[in-house]
Amino acid sequence: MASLELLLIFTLISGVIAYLVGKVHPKTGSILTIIVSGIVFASLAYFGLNEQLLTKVSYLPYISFIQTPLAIFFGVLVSFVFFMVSFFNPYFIDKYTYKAVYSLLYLLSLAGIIGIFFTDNFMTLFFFFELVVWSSLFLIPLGRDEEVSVWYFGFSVFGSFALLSAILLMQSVTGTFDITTGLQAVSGFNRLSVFILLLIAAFAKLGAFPLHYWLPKVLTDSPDPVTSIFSGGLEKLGAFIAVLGLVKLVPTGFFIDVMDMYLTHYILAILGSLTIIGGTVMAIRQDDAKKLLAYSSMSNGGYIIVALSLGSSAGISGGLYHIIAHAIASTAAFLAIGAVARQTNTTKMSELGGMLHKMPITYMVYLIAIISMAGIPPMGGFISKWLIFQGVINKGLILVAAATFFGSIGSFLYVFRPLAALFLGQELPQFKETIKEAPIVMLIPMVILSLLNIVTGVYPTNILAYINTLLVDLNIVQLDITRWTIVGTNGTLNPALIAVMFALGVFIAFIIFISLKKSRKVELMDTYTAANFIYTEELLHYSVDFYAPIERLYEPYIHFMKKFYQALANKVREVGALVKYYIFTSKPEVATFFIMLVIAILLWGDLV
Amino acid sequence: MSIVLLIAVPLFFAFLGIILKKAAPYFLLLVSFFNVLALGFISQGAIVIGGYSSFYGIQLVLNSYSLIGLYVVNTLFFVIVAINCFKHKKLSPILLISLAGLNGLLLTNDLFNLFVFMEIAGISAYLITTTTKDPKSTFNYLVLGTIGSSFYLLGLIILYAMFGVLNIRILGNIIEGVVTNKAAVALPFLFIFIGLGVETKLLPFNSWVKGILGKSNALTGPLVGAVYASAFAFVFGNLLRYLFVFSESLLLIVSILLVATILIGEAMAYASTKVREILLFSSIAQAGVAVLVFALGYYTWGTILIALNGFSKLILYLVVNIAVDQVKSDELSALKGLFVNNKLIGAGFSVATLSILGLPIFAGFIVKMNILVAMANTPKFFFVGVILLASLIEGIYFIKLLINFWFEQDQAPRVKYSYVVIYVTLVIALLITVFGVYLEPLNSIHSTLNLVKGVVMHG
Amino acid sequence: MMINILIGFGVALFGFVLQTSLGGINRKIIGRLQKRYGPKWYQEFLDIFKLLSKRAISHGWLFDFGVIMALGGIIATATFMPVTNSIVAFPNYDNFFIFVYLIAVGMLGMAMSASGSGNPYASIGVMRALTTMLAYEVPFMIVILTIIKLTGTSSITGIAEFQQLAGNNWFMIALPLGFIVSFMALMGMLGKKPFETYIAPAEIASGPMVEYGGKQLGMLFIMHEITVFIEVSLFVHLFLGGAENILIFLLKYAAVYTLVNLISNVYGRFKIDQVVKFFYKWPLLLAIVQAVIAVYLGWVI
Amino acid sequence: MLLYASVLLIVIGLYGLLTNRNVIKIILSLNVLEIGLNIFIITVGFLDLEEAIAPIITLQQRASVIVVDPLPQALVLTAIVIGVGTTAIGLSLAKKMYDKYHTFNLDEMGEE
Repeated sequence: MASLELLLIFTLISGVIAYLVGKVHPKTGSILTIIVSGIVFASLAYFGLNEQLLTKVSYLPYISFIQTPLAIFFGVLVSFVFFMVSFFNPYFIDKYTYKAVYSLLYLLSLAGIIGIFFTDNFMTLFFFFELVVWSSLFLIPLGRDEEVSVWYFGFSVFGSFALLSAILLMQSVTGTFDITTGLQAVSGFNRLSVFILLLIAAFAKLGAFPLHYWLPKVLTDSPDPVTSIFSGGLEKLGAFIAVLGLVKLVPTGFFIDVMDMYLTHYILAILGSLTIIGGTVMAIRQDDAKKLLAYSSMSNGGYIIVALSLGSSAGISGGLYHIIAHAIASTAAFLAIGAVARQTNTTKMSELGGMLHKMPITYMVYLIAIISMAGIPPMGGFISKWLIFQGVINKGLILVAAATFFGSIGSFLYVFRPLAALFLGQELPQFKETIKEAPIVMLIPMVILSLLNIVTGVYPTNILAYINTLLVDLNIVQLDITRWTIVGTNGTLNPALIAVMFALGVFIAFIIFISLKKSRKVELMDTYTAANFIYTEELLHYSVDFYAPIERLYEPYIHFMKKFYQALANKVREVGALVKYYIFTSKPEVATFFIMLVIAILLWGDLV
Repeated sequence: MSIVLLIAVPLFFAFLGIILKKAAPYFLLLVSFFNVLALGFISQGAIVIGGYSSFYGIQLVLNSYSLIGLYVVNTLFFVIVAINCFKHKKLSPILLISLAGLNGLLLTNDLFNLFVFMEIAGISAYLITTTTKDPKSTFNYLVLGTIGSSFYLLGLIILYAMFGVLNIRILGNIIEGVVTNKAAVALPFLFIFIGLGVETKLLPFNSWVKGILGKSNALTGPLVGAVYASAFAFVFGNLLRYLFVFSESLLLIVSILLVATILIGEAMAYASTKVREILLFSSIAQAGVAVLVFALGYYTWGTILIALNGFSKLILYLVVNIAVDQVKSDELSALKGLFVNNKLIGAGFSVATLSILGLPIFAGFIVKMNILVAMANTPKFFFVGVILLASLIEGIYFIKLLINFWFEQDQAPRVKYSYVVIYVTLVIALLITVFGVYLEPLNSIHSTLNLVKGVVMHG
Repeated sequence: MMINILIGFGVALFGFVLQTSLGGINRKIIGRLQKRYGPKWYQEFLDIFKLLSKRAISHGWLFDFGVIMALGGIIATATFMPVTNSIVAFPNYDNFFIFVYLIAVGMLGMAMSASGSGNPYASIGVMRALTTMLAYEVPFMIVILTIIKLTGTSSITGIAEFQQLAGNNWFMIALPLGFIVSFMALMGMLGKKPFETYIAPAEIASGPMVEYGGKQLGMLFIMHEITVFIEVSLFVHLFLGGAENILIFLLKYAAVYTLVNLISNVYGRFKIDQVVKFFYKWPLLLAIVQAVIAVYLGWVI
Repeated sequence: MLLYASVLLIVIGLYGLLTNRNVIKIILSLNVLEIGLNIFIITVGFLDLEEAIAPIITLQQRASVIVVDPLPQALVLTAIVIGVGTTAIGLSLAKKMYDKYHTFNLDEMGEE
């Protein structure tokens, strides 16, 4: 379907059909989500990348579409994530209380995504934004904890309202809801205000500090496929808004010469840095694999903010590439953990171990994903991190650089923890017999994502070329790329060469290995135990408090944001309770008193 | 058909119902249904009772504004009556009187007549609320209601003493034209504001609400929470549109009161753990929003907002009160998982809630957006901020409510809803959704309301 | 291209031989320092070849795969390392970040293999290694940022040539604070005392290495030697002005490595949290001060 | 004079409402308030016309007689009726409350 409008209507209607079918047979309903999201992705990718999407609107009033490289970039990416994750739906549908509604909301969110990215009108954008908020909102409580969705809603709506305020402000100044003209026409102090409001919206959606509080909760407690959707897809809405704010609308303000950037951007970069540090530090100490990845998502959101706030071609293309790389990698990682969760019903690392032996493919998927997340070549994450480092170093942002380095090294720590505690180590007896590899349909998206992780890391040229066309659209100098290399400002990268050398290195090592004497295979329990005899697997499995020594160093300081938000909630509650106590009595004299008071104030005001 | 019939027929049957006790509930049902039907045949215009000139006589005005109000009030009333009339047979005449009073409130164009209808509606409300078996709350309601209407009376008498006219529109025009120092009329307007504020549940005049709506049953909850609330909001809107002139200090006080109503109302709802209290405090805030919208002069969208809120609130109060009546508790924890066995009701309730929150594909979104856009263009960003902040808090506790109702921990309460309730809920939910997507009807209402700004003055 | 790749592997081989010999010599030097004879200078070669020829045990496919990945990753990293200005396999591509991140593949392979052995000591060792890495990398990277910002290139040869062109004004002198920080970081990188917490033979039985023997251990030894080569020569190029010819390189390399070894032998061992605390106190502060001085204020000696 | 009396009554009524916790006294205060209001309404018609007579149509219509504004008097009639109605309901509620709590004092009934 080349027409965006038809695509939108198609998605909505299939949502309803999936609901009706799901009423009768939930599994079929969820299979429909695979088909529909596949069609949506295929249409957007095929027609979008050829710039052949039809924007004409004939059935839906008040909605208009536009086809920009930015929209296609995000649309293809997010619909791809939806498509990939939808393969998991049939396997998880039995766990939900409301099976049919799940499919409906899933497709409703997808429809909202199409609307958000492809509209040229801010009001329509907000419409779909809110649509996505509430349709995804009800997906969350199908998982482990219902209260989480309240936090999600709170922060999400806070962000939405910031967006709305920005829209209203822009409209009142420029008189138009049109995104492009609106962003161009707003000027002066209003421009700054719009900028700040847009960025609040972006931060809330992206889960960046200090509006990050919901993200780990939601990603931990939603159903496993939904987690992947959030991390790989919906969170990227924030990135989209951030691009609108940071790149399309550059406020004029105080300019820091030595850093070659605006103060506003620098503050954002610092906030992004805090997000990186916060996410990293928190991820390191989690026991729940999903929560760990959730915090890593937060930290990667910080990278995106930092990258986009740099404003240089290396920075922005790095940020955009990071959006892709992280979407692919984190979706893959969450899906892998989800596959484990489906087989074992837990994601706690302290309860798992040795999954590698029964789920080798899942393990490889996770391994490749974390290599990318940690920014290690030859995976996609390396390219984006390299570009971001280029940008950061060019501007000479010392503190921001420190945070990005910290996050980058810290990511080695936290991604390794599930690897070691969950997949590796001793194979726990309770999983020895019962666990099988995930079903083949679930493996399809995971393998595809893994291949993409590698492709984005080895041959990024096509994507970077597309990002370059996008940069033209955003009025930013293009990144200098050739077929095999990326030319940064202070160095050249040849990802394919790295991959080839790595392959050759591994080949040589393999030759060495194979040409030497064959090893004797021994059991996992047959290990060095310093002359003790240990027969229980748990005692030989190191997974609880993995990073205890380093956690101890910062443990006392981590809860301040949590305390802040809970205090805020309590304050609101206190105000309410106070007024309730003082005004809402069953005694008439109280109200009489207030009436008199109001009259007295008026008289006093008029007399004075 | 004359518009007087809308008031006269209920009154007549009310007295007939006192004589023919057995038939009273049927009268109630028939008359309220008749009123809804009759609205379709009544031509718009103004009439003056007793053939005086409109300067002296009691004028009743039916324009598209009051027509919307009548439709909302009568429809809601009919629905509530249809669900409840055989449970409270004794109340039938009183309900009829209250219907007459409410219709009068919406129709009258005379300040004193408005007072009379206020008292009629009020007294019948006091009597209806005695069904909750809590005389203390009712007494509180009565005292506050009386104080409120006394202040209203005081205000209108002062205005009469100053200008010698009680016709709202004429008075408004005179004040607009004659008074140069707006502060001179600030006091009577404040009295009137207070008087209506008590009924409209504005902070801090609204302490009666907690006793009445916090202990409501399936009759009083929807009636007071949805019907009375929308009727008085319409009246307030009417007065704000045609009569009120704000001096600076009055506007300041009113703004502060309204902002406090909105924000503190939401905060109180947020602080509550009882479902009925959540609903009542949130309706306080919404009343504040409606009055604010009118006070700032966005009459058309304000009207639609009240109408929409009326229908949404009906669902909310109905569903919750029926559940509370059966579960015998209104603690959120006791009602957890309410919708697990009542999915249709749950769907309708969710739609109504999401619409109140102003989330898209529901009508609430359209209304809220239009109000906010109008505010931003005036520009009144402070109030935009207030409404958004209020919506945020509102969203949080309503979503908490919904999530609690949809997902149970161990044992979901068993609540039976009659088919009438289910149908009503679904139909209203469907309408809310349809109006949220298909914008033509709302826009046409918007434009007709805009057209009739110049009002019929002669009768 | 073929030639370049061959040069690359040549560099890796050269690095292995160089570091293994130098390691042996250093053992001798340390031995003398401690009033013993010490082993022969080629003792390390003997160790490795002996290990490679022995029949070993394996804990499953990942145990072996990890070792292959570790050695392969490190060899791949070494191929990018320049030896002198002219001996460099892939001119222009000897990007600093490649060394930091590609080396991590090797590390990851080893960590994975070690954890896959199912021995808790191994996992603890890996945990400590990663924690140590978190400690020293950040100050080190900030210093590198300063250097890249000053030279305008992240190519290792580029940085070395920059120093040579400036009249052999090495960054060791130009950025004294940064040099101190980096030297500490280098000690951490090489796992020398007081930062050898993750190996700690007496405490956690050599940590990651605990389960290995035979060819796997031999390959890991090779990997370790090449890793040391990469890290030390990185230091030589970044702070000591690189090398115009191979002799100078050997000289500088030997000097740095020996110095590190000498210092390391007079220290005890930090606890792991002390390592983190240590690096995030003075080195980090010094690195930031150095960066501010050099980048924002432009005061470079 | 009458005007001040009415205002005084209103104030007394309000004072009573503010200070009393006894249901009957509250109703009484309300009544005082209403009486004050009613007198106030009457005085509105009299304000400028001290010598005017009540607007009653008698057989001998004299053009020279000044009649006070009849409207407030009509209003007062209605207001009195309404006041009576409210008082009646109030008293019946008071009785119900007494049946339930055996006291007229709001404080002794307890909150909730």
